[in-house]
Amino acid sequence: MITLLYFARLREALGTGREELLLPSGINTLGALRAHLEQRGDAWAKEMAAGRNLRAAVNQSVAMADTPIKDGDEVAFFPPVTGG
Amino acid sequence: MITLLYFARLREALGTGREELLLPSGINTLGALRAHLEQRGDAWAKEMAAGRNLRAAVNQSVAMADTPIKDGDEVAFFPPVTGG
Amino acid sequence: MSVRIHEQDFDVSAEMAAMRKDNPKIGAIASFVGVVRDINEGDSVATMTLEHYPGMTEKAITEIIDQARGRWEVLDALVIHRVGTLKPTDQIVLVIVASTHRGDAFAACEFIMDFLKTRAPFWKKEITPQGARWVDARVADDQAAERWKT
Amino acid sequence: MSVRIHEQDFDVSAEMAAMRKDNPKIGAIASFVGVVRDINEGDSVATMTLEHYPGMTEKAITEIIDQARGRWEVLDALVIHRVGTLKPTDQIVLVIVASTHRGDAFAACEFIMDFLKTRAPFWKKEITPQGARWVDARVADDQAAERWKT
Repeated sequence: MITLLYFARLREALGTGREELLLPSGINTLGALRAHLEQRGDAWAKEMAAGRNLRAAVNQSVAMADTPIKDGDEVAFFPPVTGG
Repeated sequence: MITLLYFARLREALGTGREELLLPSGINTLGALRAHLEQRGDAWAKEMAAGRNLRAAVNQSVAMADTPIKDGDEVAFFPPVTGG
Repeated sequence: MSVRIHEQDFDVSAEMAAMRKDNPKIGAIASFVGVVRDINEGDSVATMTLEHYPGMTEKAITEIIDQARGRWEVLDALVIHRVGTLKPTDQIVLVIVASTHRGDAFAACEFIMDFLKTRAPFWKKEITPQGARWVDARVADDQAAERWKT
Repeated sequence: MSVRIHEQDFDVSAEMAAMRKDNPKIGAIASFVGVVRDINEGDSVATMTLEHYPGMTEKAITEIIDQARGRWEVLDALVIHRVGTLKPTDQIVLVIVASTHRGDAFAACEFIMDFLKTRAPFWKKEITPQGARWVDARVADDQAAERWKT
Protein backbone atom coordinates (compact mmCIF):
# COMPACT_ATOMS: atom_id res chain seq x y z
CA MET A 1 0.00 0.00 0.00
CA ILE A 2 1.04 3.58 -0.60
CA THR A 3 -0.57 6.72 0.81
CA LEU A 4 -1.67 9.28 -1.78
CA LEU A 5 -2.23 12.92 -0.78
CA TYR A 6 -3.78 15.74 -2.85
CA PHE A 7 -3.68 19.42 -1.88
CA ALA A 8 -5.39 22.73 -2.61
CA ARG A 9 -7.02 23.16 -6.06
CA LEU A 10 -6.15 19.56 -6.93
CA ARG A 11 -7.80 18.21 -3.76
CA GLU A 12 -11.00 20.08 -4.61
CA ALA A 13 -10.99 19.00 -8.28
CA LEU A 14 -10.51 15.31 -7.36
CA GLY A 15 -12.93 15.47 -4.44
CA THR A 16 -10.48 13.75 -2.10
CA GLY A 17 -7.42 14.70 -0.07
CA ARG A 18 -6.15 11.24 0.78
CA GLU A 19 -6.37 7.62 -0.27
CA GLU A 20 -4.57 4.35 0.31
CA LEU A 21 -3.63 2.50 -2.85
CA LEU A 22 -2.29 -1.01 -3.44
CA LEU A 23 0.64 -0.25 -5.74
CA PRO A 24 -0.17 -1.99 -9.08
CA SER A 25 2.60 -4.27 -10.31
CA GLY A 26 4.85 -2.52 -12.81
CA ILE A 27 4.23 0.94 -11.32
CA ASN A 28 7.55 1.89 -9.72
CA THR A 29 8.15 5.53 -10.62
CA LEU A 30 6.25 8.73 -9.93
CA GLY A 31 5.68 9.22 -13.66
CA ALA A 32 4.17 5.75 -14.03
CA LEU A 33 1.94 6.34 -11.00
CA ARG A 34 0.67 9.61 -12.45
CA ALA A 35 -0.14 7.93 -15.80
CA HIS A 36 -1.96 5.19 -13.89
CA LEU A 37 -4.08 7.75 -12.00
CA GLU A 38 -4.82 9.62 -15.24
CA GLN A 39 -6.49 6.47 -16.61
CA ARG A 40 -9.20 6.71 -13.94
CA GLY A 41 -10.86 9.17 -16.34
CA ASP A 42 -13.04 12.25 -15.68
CA ALA A 43 -11.43 14.69 -13.22
CA TRP A 44 -8.44 12.35 -12.91
CA ALA A 45 -7.80 12.39 -16.65
CA LYS A 46 -7.96 16.18 -16.69
CA GLU A 47 -5.89 16.91 -13.57
CA MET A 48 -3.18 14.28 -14.04
CA ALA A 49 -2.69 14.98 -17.78
CA ALA A 50 0.92 15.58 -18.82
CA GLY A 51 0.18 19.20 -19.73
CA ARG A 52 -1.03 20.13 -16.21
CA ASN A 53 1.53 22.01 -14.10
CA LEU A 54 1.56 19.60 -11.14
CA ARG A 55 4.24 19.22 -8.48
CA ALA A 56 4.83 16.11 -6.42
CA ALA A 57 6.67 14.82 -3.38
CA VAL A 58 7.66 11.32 -2.33
CA ASN A 59 8.05 10.87 1.41
CA GLN A 60 7.87 14.67 1.80
CA SER A 61 10.75 15.43 -0.56
CA VAL A 62 10.28 17.08 -3.95
CA ALA A 63 10.07 14.36 -6.63
CA MET A 64 10.39 14.14 -10.41
CA ALA A 65 8.86 11.73 -12.96
CA ASP A 66 11.75 9.27 -12.56
CA THR A 67 11.67 9.26 -8.73
CA PRO A 68 11.24 5.62 -7.58
CA ILE A 69 8.07 4.61 -5.73
CA LYS A 70 7.79 1.56 -3.49
CA ASP A 71 5.34 0.00 -1.09
CA GLY A 72 4.87 2.10 2.08
CA ASP A 73 5.70 5.44 0.44
CA GLU A 74 3.77 8.67 1.00
CA VAL A 75 3.17 10.29 -2.39
CA ALA A 76 1.70 13.78 -2.70
CA PHE A 77 0.47 15.70 -5.76
CA PHE A 78 -0.17 19.46 -5.62
CA PRO A 79 -0.23 22.70 -7.65
CA PRO A 80 2.75 25.11 -7.61
CA VAL A 81 3.07 26.56 -4.10
CA THR A 82 1.80 30.05 -3.22
CA GLY A 83 2.66 30.63 0.44
CA GLY A 84 4.65 33.40 2.12
CA MET B 1 29.04 85.36 14.42
CA ILE B 2 28.96 81.70 13.48
CA THR B 3 28.19 78.75 15.77
CA LEU B 4 30.88 76.05 15.90
CA LEU B 5 30.02 72.54 17.11
CA TYR B 6 32.40 69.65 17.90
CA PHE B 7 31.31 66.05 18.48
CA ALA B 8 32.53 62.76 19.97
CA ARG B 9 36.31 62.19 20.12
CA LEU B 10 36.92 65.67 18.69
CA ARG B 11 34.77 67.32 21.36
CA GLU B 12 36.75 65.55 24.09
CA ALA B 13 40.13 66.36 22.51
CA LEU B 14 39.29 70.05 22.17
CA GLY B 15 37.62 70.25 25.58
CA THR B 16 34.56 72.03 24.15
CA GLY B 17 31.41 71.08 22.25
CA ARG B 18 30.27 74.53 21.17
CA GLU B 19 31.49 78.06 20.68
CA GLU B 20 30.37 81.28 19.03
CA LEU B 21 32.96 82.86 16.75
CA LEU B 22 33.11 86.22 15.02
CA LEU B 23 33.97 85.14 11.46
CA PRO B 24 37.40 86.67 10.73
CA SER B 25 37.53 88.73 7.51
CA GLY B 26 38.83 86.69 4.60
CA ILE B 27 37.55 83.39 6.02
CA ASN B 28 34.67 82.39 3.72
CA THR B 29 35.07 78.65 3.09
CA LEU B 30 35.09 75.60 5.37
CA GLY B 31 38.72 74.88 4.39
CA ALA B 32 39.83 78.39 5.37
CA LEU B 33 37.95 78.12 8.67
CA ARG B 34 39.63 74.81 9.49
CA ALA B 35 43.10 76.28 8.74
CA HIS B 36 42.21 79.26 10.96
CA LEU B 37 41.24 76.95 13.87
CA GLU B 38 44.41 74.88 13.35
CA GLN B 39 46.46 78.02 14.09
CA ARG B 40 45.13 78.09 17.67
CA GLY B 41 47.92 75.55 18.38
CA ASP B 42 48.03 72.65 20.88
CA ALA B 43 45.02 70.31 20.57
CA TRP B 44 43.61 72.50 17.79
CA ALA B 45 46.78 72.19 15.71
CA LYS B 46 46.71 68.42 16.12
CA GLU B 47 42.97 67.80 15.58
CA MET B 48 42.44 70.28 12.71
CA ALA B 49 45.61 69.26 10.81
CA ALA B 50 45.06 68.43 7.14
CA GLY B 51 46.03 64.78 7.72
CA ARG B 52 43.25 64.17 10.29
CA ASN B 53 40.19 62.33 8.98
CA LEU B 54 37.60 64.94 9.96
CA ARG B 55 34.10 65.39 8.57
CA ALA B 56 32.15 68.62 8.64
CA ALA B 57 28.67 70.02 8.11
CA VAL B 58 27.48 73.55 7.34
CA ASN B 59 23.93 74.25 8.47
CA GLN B 60 23.46 70.51 9.08
CA SER B 61 24.42 69.44 5.55
CA VAL B 62 27.63 67.54 4.74
CA ALA B 63 30.27 70.07 3.65
CA MET B 64 33.60 69.99 1.80
CA ALA B 65 36.67 72.27 1.98
CA ASP B 66 35.23 74.61 -0.65
CA THR B 67 31.76 74.90 0.95
CA PRO B 68 31.07 78.63 1.54
CA ILE B 69 30.71 79.96 5.10
CA LYS B 70 28.92 83.17 6.01
CA ASP B 71 27.82 85.02 9.10
CA GLY B 72 25.02 83.20 10.96
CA ASP B 73 26.01 79.69 9.81
CA GLU B 74 26.14 76.62 12.05
CA VAL B 75 29.40 74.77 11.33
CA ALA B 76 30.13 71.34 12.82
CA PHE B 77 33.32 69.26 12.84
CA PHE B 78 33.29 65.57 13.77
CA PRO B 79 35.03 62.20 13.24
CA PRO B 80 33.65 59.66 10.72
CA VAL B 81 30.25 58.47 11.97
CA THR B 82 29.79 55.11 13.73
CA GLY B 83 26.08 54.77 14.48
CA GLY B 84 23.63 52.07 13.52
CA MET C 1 16.92 27.53 14.55
CA SER C 2 13.19 27.04 14.67
CA VAL C 3 10.27 26.47 12.28
CA ARG C 4 6.68 26.83 13.44
CA ILE C 5 3.42 26.43 11.52
CA HIS C 6 0.23 27.43 13.33
CA GLU C 7 -3.02 29.37 13.09
CA GLN C 8 -2.43 31.96 15.81
CA ASP C 9 -0.69 35.29 15.27
CA PHE C 10 2.99 35.93 16.17
CA ASP C 11 4.80 38.70 18.06
CA VAL C 12 7.91 39.91 16.20
CA SER C 13 9.29 41.80 19.23
CA ALA C 14 8.99 38.79 21.52
CA GLU C 15 10.72 36.49 19.02
CA MET C 16 13.58 38.95 18.50
CA ALA C 17 13.96 39.53 22.24
CA ALA C 18 14.31 35.77 22.82
CA MET C 19 17.07 35.59 20.20
CA ARG C 20 18.95 38.59 21.62
CA LYS C 21 18.76 37.24 25.15
CA ASP C 22 20.13 33.85 24.07
CA ASN C 23 23.20 35.12 22.26
CA PRO C 24 25.13 38.33 23.06
CA LYS C 25 27.21 37.85 19.88
CA ILE C 26 24.20 38.95 17.81
CA GLY C 27 24.77 42.40 16.31
CA ALA C 28 22.28 42.38 13.43
CA ILE C 29 18.73 41.07 13.09
CA ALA C 30 17.01 41.18 9.70
CA SER C 31 13.37 40.21 9.44
CA PHE C 32 10.57 39.90 6.94
CA VAL C 33 6.82 39.88 7.57
CA GLY C 34 4.37 38.98 4.80
CA VAL C 35 0.96 40.66 5.14
CA VAL C 36 -2.47 39.96 3.57
CA ARG C 37 -3.28 42.76 1.11
CA ASP C 38 -6.81 44.00 0.49
CA ILE C 39 -6.28 43.90 -3.29
CA ASN C 40 -4.68 41.12 -5.35
CA GLU C 41 -4.63 40.87 -9.15
CA GLY C 42 -7.02 43.84 -9.24
CA ASP C 43 -9.76 42.31 -7.08
CA SER C 44 -10.57 43.15 -3.48
CA VAL C 45 -9.83 40.37 -1.01
CA ALA C 46 -12.18 39.77 1.92
CA THR C 47 -10.40 36.80 3.48
CA MET C 48 -7.75 34.28 2.57
CA THR C 49 -7.34 30.65 3.61
CA LEU C 50 -3.92 29.03 3.80
CA GLU C 51 -3.57 25.27 3.35
CA HIS C 52 -0.30 23.39 3.87
CA TYR C 53 1.22 19.92 3.77
CA PRO C 54 1.93 19.08 7.43
CA GLY C 55 5.30 17.46 7.89
CA MET C 56 6.70 18.35 4.49
CA THR C 57 6.32 22.06 5.22
CA GLU C 58 8.57 21.95 8.29
CA LYS C 59 11.04 19.69 6.45
CA ALA C 60 11.23 21.97 3.40
CA ILE C 61 11.74 25.13 5.47
CA THR C 62 14.37 23.47 7.66
CA GLU C 63 16.27 22.53 4.51
CA ILE C 64 16.08 26.12 3.23
CA ILE C 65 17.45 27.43 6.56
CA ASP C 66 20.27 24.86 6.42
CA GLN C 67 21.20 26.07 2.93
CA ALA C 68 21.29 29.67 4.18
CA ARG C 69 23.54 28.60 7.07
CA GLY C 70 25.93 27.07 4.55
CA ARG C 71 26.23 30.35 2.65
CA TRP C 72 26.21 33.02 5.37
CA GLU C 73 27.02 33.40 9.06
CA VAL C 74 23.67 32.70 10.72
CA LEU C 75 23.70 32.83 14.52
CA ASP C 76 19.97 32.15 14.78
CA ALA C 77 17.01 31.87 12.43
CA LEU C 78 13.28 31.54 12.88
CA VAL C 79 10.43 30.97 10.43
CA ILE C 80 6.79 31.15 11.50
CA HIS C 81 4.06 30.61 8.89
CA ARG C 82 0.39 30.92 9.70
CA VAL C 83 -2.31 28.65 8.24
CA GLY C 84 -6.10 28.87 8.35
CA THR C 85 -8.23 31.91 7.56
CA LEU C 86 -6.69 35.41 7.51
CA LYS C 87 -7.98 38.86 6.56
CA PRO C 88 -6.31 41.94 5.03
CA THR C 89 -3.60 43.53 7.24
CA ASP C 90 -3.09 40.18 9.05
CA GLN C 91 0.46 38.83 9.32
CA ILE C 92 1.08 35.65 7.26
CA VAL C 93 4.75 34.77 7.59
CA LEU C 94 7.75 35.81 9.68
CA VAL C 95 11.41 35.19 8.85
CA ILE C 96 14.06 36.40 11.32
CA VAL C 97 17.80 35.93 10.82
CA ALA C 98 20.37 37.02 13.42
CA SER C 99 24.06 37.39 12.62
CA THR C 100 27.14 39.30 13.75
CA HIS C 101 26.97 41.78 10.87
CA ARG C 102 24.07 43.06 8.82
CA GLY C 103 25.17 41.91 5.35
CA ASP C 104 24.82 38.24 6.32
CA ALA C 105 21.52 38.84 8.13
CA PHE C 106 19.91 40.63 5.17
CA ALA C 107 21.12 38.13 2.55
CA ALA C 108 20.13 35.02 4.51
CA CYS C 109 16.70 36.48 5.36
CA GLU C 110 15.89 37.34 1.74
CA PHE C 111 17.24 33.96 0.54
CA ILE C 112 15.04 32.06 3.00
CA MET C 113 11.99 34.09 2.00
CA ASP C 114 12.61 33.64 -1.76
CA PHE C 115 12.92 29.86 -1.40
CA LEU C 116 10.02 29.57 1.02
CA LYS C 117 7.88 31.23 -1.67
CA THR C 118 8.83 28.65 -4.31
CA ARG C 119 9.58 25.48 -2.29
CA ALA C 120 7.47 25.34 0.88
CA PRO C 121 4.10 23.59 0.35
CA PHE C 122 1.54 26.28 1.18
CA TRP C 123 -1.43 27.27 -0.97
CA LYS C 124 -3.54 30.43 -0.72
CA LYS C 125 -7.23 30.63 -1.53
CA GLU C 126 -8.76 34.08 -1.70
CA ILE C 127 -12.38 35.04 -1.14
CA THR C 128 -13.26 37.97 -3.46
CA PRO C 129 -16.59 39.49 -4.56
CA GLN C 130 -16.21 37.24 -7.64
CA GLY C 131 -16.06 34.16 -5.40
CA ALA C 132 -13.31 31.93 -4.04
CA ARG C 133 -10.18 31.32 -6.10
CA TRP C 134 -6.84 29.62 -5.63
CA VAL C 135 -3.96 32.06 -6.03
CA ASP C 136 -1.71 31.34 -9.02
CA ALA C 137 2.04 30.97 -8.50
CA ARG C 138 3.91 34.10 -9.61
CA VAL C 139 6.64 33.93 -12.25
CA ALA C 140 8.39 36.75 -10.30
CA ASP C 141 8.78 34.39 -7.35
CA ASP C 142 10.53 31.75 -9.46
CA GLN C 143 12.82 34.46 -10.81
CA ALA C 144 13.60 35.71 -7.29
CA ALA C 145 14.68 32.23 -6.19
CA GLU C 146 16.59 31.65 -9.43
CA ARG C 147 18.96 34.59 -8.93
CA TRP C 148 20.58 32.97 -5.86
CA LYS C 149 22.11 30.29 -8.11
CA THR C 150 24.84 32.66 -9.31
CA MET D 1 7.55 58.16 6.91
CA SER D 2 8.99 58.84 10.34
CA VAL D 3 12.39 59.37 12.00
CA ARG D 4 12.76 59.28 15.77
CA ILE D 5 15.87 59.70 17.95
CA HIS D 6 15.48 58.96 21.64
CA GLU D 7 16.92 57.16 24.66
CA GLN D 8 14.07 54.76 25.38
CA ASP D 9 13.71 51.32 23.81
CA PHE D 10 11.37 50.58 20.89
CA ASP D 11 8.79 47.87 20.18
CA VAL D 12 9.15 46.37 16.67
CA SER D 13 5.73 44.64 16.76
CA ALA D 14 3.91 47.83 17.75
CA GLU D 15 5.60 49.87 15.00
CA MET D 16 4.79 47.23 12.36
CA ALA D 17 1.20 46.90 13.57
CA ALA D 18 0.71 50.67 13.23
CA MET D 19 1.98 50.54 9.63
CA ARG D 20 -0.23 47.56 8.70
CA LYS D 21 -3.31 49.19 10.21
CA ASP D 22 -2.69 52.42 8.29
CA ASN D 23 -2.37 50.87 4.84
CA PRO D 24 -4.04 47.65 3.62
CA LYS D 25 -1.95 47.82 0.42
CA ILE D 26 1.11 46.70 2.42
CA GLY D 27 2.09 43.13 1.53
CA ALA D 28 5.73 43.07 2.64
CA ILE D 29 7.55 44.50 5.65
CA ALA D 30 11.33 44.23 5.86
CA SER D 31 13.10 45.35 8.99
CA PHE D 32 16.53 45.61 10.53
CA VAL D 33 17.48 45.84 14.20
CA GLY D 34 21.03 46.66 15.27
CA VAL D 35 22.03 45.17 18.61
CA VAL D 36 24.88 45.92 21.07
CA ARG D 37 27.34 42.99 21.02
CA ASP D 38 29.29 41.89 24.09
CA ILE D 39 32.54 41.69 22.08
CA ASN D 40 33.90 44.24 19.60
CA GLU D 41 37.37 44.23 18.01
CA GLY D 42 38.28 41.38 20.35
CA ASP D 43 37.48 43.17 23.62
CA SER D 44 34.49 42.61 25.85
CA VAL D 45 32.06 45.53 25.97
CA ALA D 46 30.35 46.43 29.26
CA THR D 47 28.34 49.43 28.06
CA MET D 48 28.21 51.76 25.08
CA THR D 49 27.26 55.43 24.88
CA LEU D 50 25.77 56.90 21.72
CA GLU D 51 26.20 60.59 20.93
CA HIS D 52 24.51 62.36 18.03
CA TYR D 53 24.14 65.74 16.34
CA PRO D 54 20.55 66.80 17.11
CA GLY D 55 18.83 68.31 14.11
CA MET D 56 21.31 67.10 11.51
CA THR D 57 20.62 63.47 12.43
CA GLU D 58 16.92 63.70 11.60
CA LYS D 59 17.68 65.70 8.45
CA ALA D 60 20.30 63.20 7.21
CA ILE D 61 18.06 60.17 7.82
CA THR D 62 15.05 61.86 6.19
CA GLU D 63 17.20 62.49 3.10
CA ILE D 64 18.28 58.82 3.03
CA ILE D 65 14.63 57.69 3.22
CA ASP D 66 13.73 60.11 0.40
CA GLN D 67 16.48 58.62 -1.77
CA ALA D 68 15.15 55.12 -1.09
CA ARG D 69 11.63 56.28 -2.06
CA GLY D 70 13.04 57.53 -5.36
CA ARG D 71 14.51 54.10 -6.16
CA TRP D 72 11.90 51.64 -4.85
CA GLU D 73 8.19 51.48 -4.09
CA VAL D 74 8.07 52.45 -0.41
CA LEU D 75 4.58 52.58 1.10
CA ASP D 76 5.90 53.44 4.56
CA ALA D 77 9.27 53.70 6.30
CA LEU D 78 10.39 54.22 9.87
CA VAL D 79 13.80 54.76 11.44
CA ILE D 80 14.31 54.82 15.19
CA HIS D 81 17.82 55.30 16.60
CA ARG D 82 18.55 55.24 20.30
CA VAL D 83 21.09 57.52 22.00
CA GLY D 84 22.53 57.49 25.52
CA THR D 85 23.97 54.49 27.35
CA LEU D 86 23.23 50.94 26.19
CA LYS D 87 24.45 47.48 27.21
CA PRO D 88 25.03 44.21 25.30
CA THR D 89 21.84 42.66 23.83
CA ASP D 90 20.14 46.12 23.86
CA GLN D 91 18.52 47.31 20.65
CA ILE D 92 20.29 50.31 19.02
CA VAL D 93 18.54 51.04 15.75
CA LEU D 94 15.37 50.00 13.91
CA VAL D 95 14.66 50.39 10.20
CA ILE D 96 11.28 49.24 8.86
CA VAL D 97 10.23 49.49 5.21
CA ALA D 98 6.77 48.48 3.99
CA SER D 99 5.98 47.88 0.32
CA THR D 100 3.60 45.93 -1.89
CA HIS D 101 6.18 43.26 -2.72
CA ARG D 102 9.18 41.97 -0.83
CA GLY D 103 11.96 42.83 -3.29
CA ASP D 104 11.38 46.56 -2.84
CA ALA D 105 11.03 46.25 0.94
CA PHE D 106 14.31 44.32 1.34
CA ALA D 107 16.33 46.57 -1.00
CA ALA D 108 15.09 49.85 0.49
CA CYS D 109 15.62 48.61 4.05
CA GLU D 110 19.22 47.54 3.38
CA PHE D 111 19.91 50.77 1.44
CA ILE D 112 18.66 52.94 4.31
CA MET D 113 20.71 50.97 6.83
CA ASP D 114 23.90 51.15 4.72
CA PHE D 115 23.63 54.92 4.31
CA LEU D 116 22.60 55.51 7.91
CA LYS D 117 25.86 53.76 8.90
CA THR D 118 27.99 56.11 6.79
CA ARG D 119 25.99 59.37 6.68
CA ALA D 120 23.96 59.83 9.88
CA PRO D 121 25.91 61.69 12.60
CA PHE D 122 26.07 59.20 15.46
CA TRP D 123 29.19 58.18 17.37
CA LYS D 124 29.68 55.17 19.64
CA LYS D 125 31.92 55.10 22.69
CA GLU D 126 32.52 51.69 24.29
CA ILE D 127 33.46 50.93 27.89
CA THR D 128 35.76 47.89 27.95
CA PRO D 129 38.08 46.46 30.66
CA GLN D 130 40.84 48.48 28.92
CA GLY D 131 38.86 51.70 29.45
CA ALA D 132 36.61 53.90 27.33
CA ARG D 133 37.24 54.20 23.59
CA TRP D 134 35.55 55.78 20.61
CA VAL D 135 34.63 53.18 18.00
CA ASP D 136 36.48 53.58 14.68
CA ALA D 137 34.51 53.80 11.45
CA ARG D 138 34.59 50.51 9.50
CA VAL D 139 35.90 50.36 5.93
CA ALA D 140 33.28 47.64 5.32
CA ASP D 141 30.53 50.19 6.01
CA ASP D 142 31.87 52.60 3.38
CA GLN D 143 32.04 49.70 0.92
CA ALA D 144 28.47 48.66 1.73
CA ALA D 145 27.19 52.17 0.95
CA GLU D 146 29.38 52.43 -2.15
CA ARG D 147 27.83 49.42 -3.90
CA TRP D 148 24.44 51.16 -4.25
CA LYS D 149 25.98 53.62 -6.73
CA THR D 150 25.88 51.05 -9.54
